[in-house]
Amino acid sequence: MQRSLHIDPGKCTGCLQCEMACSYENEGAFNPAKSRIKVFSFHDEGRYVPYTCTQCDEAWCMQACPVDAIVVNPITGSKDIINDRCVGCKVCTIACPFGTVNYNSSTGKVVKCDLCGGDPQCASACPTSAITYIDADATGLDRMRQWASKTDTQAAA
Amino acid sequence: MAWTKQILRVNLTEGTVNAEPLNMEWANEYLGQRGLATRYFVDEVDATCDALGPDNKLIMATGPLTGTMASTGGRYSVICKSPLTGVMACSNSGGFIGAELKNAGWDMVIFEGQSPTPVYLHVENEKAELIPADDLWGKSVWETDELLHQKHQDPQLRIAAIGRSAEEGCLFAAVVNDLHRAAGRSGVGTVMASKNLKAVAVRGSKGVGNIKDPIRFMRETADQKKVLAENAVTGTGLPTYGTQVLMNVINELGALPTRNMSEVQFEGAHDVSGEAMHEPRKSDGKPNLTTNGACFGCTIACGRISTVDKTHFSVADKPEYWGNSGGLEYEAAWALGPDTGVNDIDALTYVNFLCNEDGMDPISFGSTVAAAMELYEAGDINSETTGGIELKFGSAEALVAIAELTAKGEGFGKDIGLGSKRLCEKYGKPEFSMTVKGQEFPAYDPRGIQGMGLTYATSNRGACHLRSYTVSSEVLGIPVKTDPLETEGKPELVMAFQDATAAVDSSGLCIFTTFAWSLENIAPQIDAACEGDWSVEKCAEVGARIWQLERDFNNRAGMTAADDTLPQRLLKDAANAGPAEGRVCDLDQMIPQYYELRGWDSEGRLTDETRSRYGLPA
Amino acid sequence: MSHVIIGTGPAGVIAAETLRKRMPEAAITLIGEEPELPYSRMALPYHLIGDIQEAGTHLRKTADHFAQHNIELLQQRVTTVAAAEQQLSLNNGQTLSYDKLLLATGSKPMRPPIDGMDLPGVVNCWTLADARQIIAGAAPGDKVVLMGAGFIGCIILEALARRGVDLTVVEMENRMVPRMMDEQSGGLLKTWCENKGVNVLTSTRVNAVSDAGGGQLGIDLDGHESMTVDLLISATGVRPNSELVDGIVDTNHGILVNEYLQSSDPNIYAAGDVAEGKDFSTGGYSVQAIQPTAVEHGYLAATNMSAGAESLHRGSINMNVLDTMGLISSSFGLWEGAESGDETTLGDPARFKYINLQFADDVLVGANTLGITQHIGVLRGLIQNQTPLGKWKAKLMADPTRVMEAYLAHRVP
Amino acid sequence: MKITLKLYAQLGDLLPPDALKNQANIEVAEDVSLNEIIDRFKVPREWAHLVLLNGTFICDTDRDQRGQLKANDTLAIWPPVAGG
Repeated sequence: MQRSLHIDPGKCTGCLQCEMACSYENEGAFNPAKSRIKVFSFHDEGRYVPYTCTQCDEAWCMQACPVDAIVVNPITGSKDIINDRCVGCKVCTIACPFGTVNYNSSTGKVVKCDLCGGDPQCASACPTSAITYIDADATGLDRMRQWASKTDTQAAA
Repeated sequence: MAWTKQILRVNLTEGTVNAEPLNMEWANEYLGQRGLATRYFVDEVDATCDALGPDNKLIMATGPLTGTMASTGGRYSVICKSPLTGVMACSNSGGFIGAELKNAGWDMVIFEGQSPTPVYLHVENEKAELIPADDLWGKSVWETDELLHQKHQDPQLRIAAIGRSAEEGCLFAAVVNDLHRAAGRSGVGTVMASKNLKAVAVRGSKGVGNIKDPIRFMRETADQKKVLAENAVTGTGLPTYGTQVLMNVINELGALPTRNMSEVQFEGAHDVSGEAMHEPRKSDGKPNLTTNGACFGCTIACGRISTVDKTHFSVADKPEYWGNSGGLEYEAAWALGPDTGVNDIDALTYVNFLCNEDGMDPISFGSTVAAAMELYEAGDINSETTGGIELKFGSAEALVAIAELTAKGEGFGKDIGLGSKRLCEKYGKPEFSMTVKGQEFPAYDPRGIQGMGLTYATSNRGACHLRSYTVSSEVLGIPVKTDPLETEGKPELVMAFQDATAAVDSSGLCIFTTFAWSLENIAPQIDAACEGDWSVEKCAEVGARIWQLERDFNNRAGMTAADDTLPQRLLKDAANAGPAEGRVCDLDQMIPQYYELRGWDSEGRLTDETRSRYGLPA
Repeated sequence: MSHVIIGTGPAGVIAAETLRKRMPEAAITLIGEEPELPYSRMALPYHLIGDIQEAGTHLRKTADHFAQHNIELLQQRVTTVAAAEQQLSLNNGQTLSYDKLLLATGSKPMRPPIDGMDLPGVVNCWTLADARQIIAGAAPGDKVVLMGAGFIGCIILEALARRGVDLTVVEMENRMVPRMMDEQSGGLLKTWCENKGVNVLTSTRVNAVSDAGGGQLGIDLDGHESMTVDLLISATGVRPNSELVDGIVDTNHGILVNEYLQSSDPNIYAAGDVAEGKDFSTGGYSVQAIQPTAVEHGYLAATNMSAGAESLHRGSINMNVLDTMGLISSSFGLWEGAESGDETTLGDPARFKYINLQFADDVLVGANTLGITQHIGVLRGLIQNQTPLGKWKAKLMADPTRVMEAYLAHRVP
Repeated sequence: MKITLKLYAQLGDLLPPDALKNQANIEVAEDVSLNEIIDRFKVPREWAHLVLLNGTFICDTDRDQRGQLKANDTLAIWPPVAGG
């Protein structure tokens, strides 16, 4: 059974442990600015929304990549960036309608969530279970993908 | 390690910004944040300087664990000489800017001199510059925050700013960061204003690395987060009810200072309590409390995020206050509520918003209003003095009106901005001022909690609960229950709390962890992160050294044993109800023993032996 | 079924792969005239810089990728298309029959009608072969003129600057990337380049190019002194490669296609730079010549070419992201604005940051950004979803940088 | 006899329905122990952390004692809480 990240904003307190865990795993330092998951704070509403790649099926980023640098991880189903291939053209950053592929100017490559290879550190670090890594069926992933399909350029298939 | 080992020195007079290496010898003796900044401060600043003059400095300092994954590792402190007390000011805040500063590569920023015109400091990693702030002067903290975010086009920019109260000379002005977190006490915002420094805006993307033993650090911090999660207080109580759960506890205990400390229980306590914040209100069926919010890295998340009832008189025609913001924490709720006799939770929430919006310490503000109310009721001031406000105990309207004036430094708000001590002196009733060393009391009556009497009297920054929160032990039973009415053993207890707190305040962690953690839990995290040996014993010794250093500075600033006292009301007038009925605070029974434990002479000065024992500068 | 695809750029390759996925048994032939494996133009600047080898520009990384997918890859030039016979001929004399034909022939550089543009020393920057010529011809210290500060021109600026050439950019319009960025951001880009030592002449025409002897070129400029240079790189735009089907299918700027990416001949489809396809923002038809549109076209054309499937094209959003010597700019949709729509701008020229949003009612329809790299994809998301922003419109009008929050406010339940 | 029972924080839900502002007047036997009241209102013993009889803390070893209560006393109970 493939698993995916499930995010429940109602449980998030905005502590950014997820961002630190992500950046520590992927960048080797506690550095929220380089995290692949971001917590957005809606001050007026008293609401915190963690947000990252939903690993969508027909991934926009993957399709748009001109050098085949984004590939499906056969084990986790995540769409992974192959750093050696990425030339840093940034087309994926404008192609992803969810805004979850970002350019890192210090490396000249793009970065996105790769589920830490199947052990997402953001979920492990979350103190309130706002971020969990669970069976894909239970996550409402279909619902999210359905939503994603609304952004599709095709009206009907 | 864990330190970035770089500090930023900003000379406001010259308009220069320079990097310099951190003094690692001092880091080894004073750890970081409160301790290390104090070491720099006492080295560079004449204790007798004018707090609002160019010779005072203001330091924003992080700890070695700030910006790391250690739970609550998001703290920073603001250190300067206080215009309110004339002694050390060291105010600690959470939010996000501390971690951001660390992420930008800086352990601390030292501001010196005075800028001829308003400026703000913008820091983006190694790039730091002073930028004219003429357009920001006269704006509230919230407006400043918005304008700077727009100007720099960066939603992630973290901002600390002063409000209009500070610009207008309010002596208890705070430095507010991230809209509703504050280095609140002792007028650190007033000092910032005196330097013409409106704000500090920081963006860091360098990351906090340099961990001595990363694998051990990750394991230690994960283990200790588990301790917090499994502890009933830090795992359940604080996230659900916040600090405000204390309102009913302290009231029941007969230690809730009421109506300028003339009473020890408040009949309206429940109406302004943590429990009341959960109750749906009549107008829209929503509770005051929306959710709990965390500071950077905090797995406790005690912060209250609340709204004011849109139909409440204070905001009915002000939709800009209808959204959520940082809501009532216990000390603020007490000062604005029981101490002024106001039991209207929406008025309290609104005034708390104003305190954040314009950078006022709500404890000092509430306490000063309480003193003014007593002056008013005693006939020492009247509605002519107040500009028509009927400043009676219990009047929510008066509280709201006076808050709006004080926030902007207008009318009688100017007098409130003097703080309780100077206000009461001005109107001829110094005995009405509930202060120590010029700083207003927080929310515990030392007649009902004796250890807090010694805490207030000996605090290095004037009356304050956060220098040794013996309430933990005397009321809450953490780590062990002691009798709040007993004075025996309290000097030792106070001293142990003072030292441990100084160490925690120097680490980058939040003191609230100590409801579940002791130095036994904290020292291993510091030790895994920082070069050198950071045993429990060393941490305690560093805490004690910091305390002595602060005291030494205060002595040189002119403070003597005579200042280690409490208002007569607490020493002479017995409590009128509750378990402490008939009791006063028996401070005299505790002070001499405390001095002896500290290694001070009868004048409260460090002996030479003490100074050399801690290796303090001559 | 037999499918033939002409053109080995992203549109052609995606189409071939999509067809294969949908039709495991069909014969699929992919024809390209360049002598190398299908590569990406987007990657050429990085090859010029030296970040990647030629192989790094390849669209697919394994040499036998097409064979593995049973896609026949022919490196030939198609000479004629006989639509009535459903046949085409190759320059080696071979003829091929097709059931469905996809033209993904891309575009080619325009040659401005200026004397001397055929001299040696005048090069385009379009193909891998061009790149090799630039690498060989631009030595450190050489004087080089880049004609045209459009997308292609800008994207190779860094490569040229890093090669240490003495560089002058000549642009006819009043700003850089005039077809992608508005005046303020285009102007900031110019300042940025000038600060990096590049001479930028906007509102300037090249009148003529001449042989100055010694392998050098004389450049006669309008309103500026003439220059003698070692190399002239022409990057004045591209136009669709539609000659092959001129007179066979309807064309305008490019091959006109309907919402199925189908040309006026029902057996002939077109995708990518050569196709004048539906534009999401205007509802009209235009040649976009951008990578994401090529990919969409390729995918949708293949879907419609495969039996039984009909996918309507809602139109592609014109969008671009460009890295000009480290300054990143982007444009989306109707960045020039919608009729009677609102716009909001926030600029910090000192820090080269800029954002402009364009609305129609409370829907985002276009955007320009400068110096922003985080979450810019949501600009596409908001435009494409036609999200009614409600109260968030006012918030964005006040602070357009809060676009991710505006997106999430409507995105997350 | 009647006493006032106050249950705070998460314990508030355990009060009888007529409770107001976290307190209720309840009828108890003259010689009732504190723990008997705690059990009667289904307060888990480990959640009866801070037990104040008329404001004075009663430690858990003294809560089985009888005869501590008199009419009109106030018994207030909290789970583990803190603040500051």
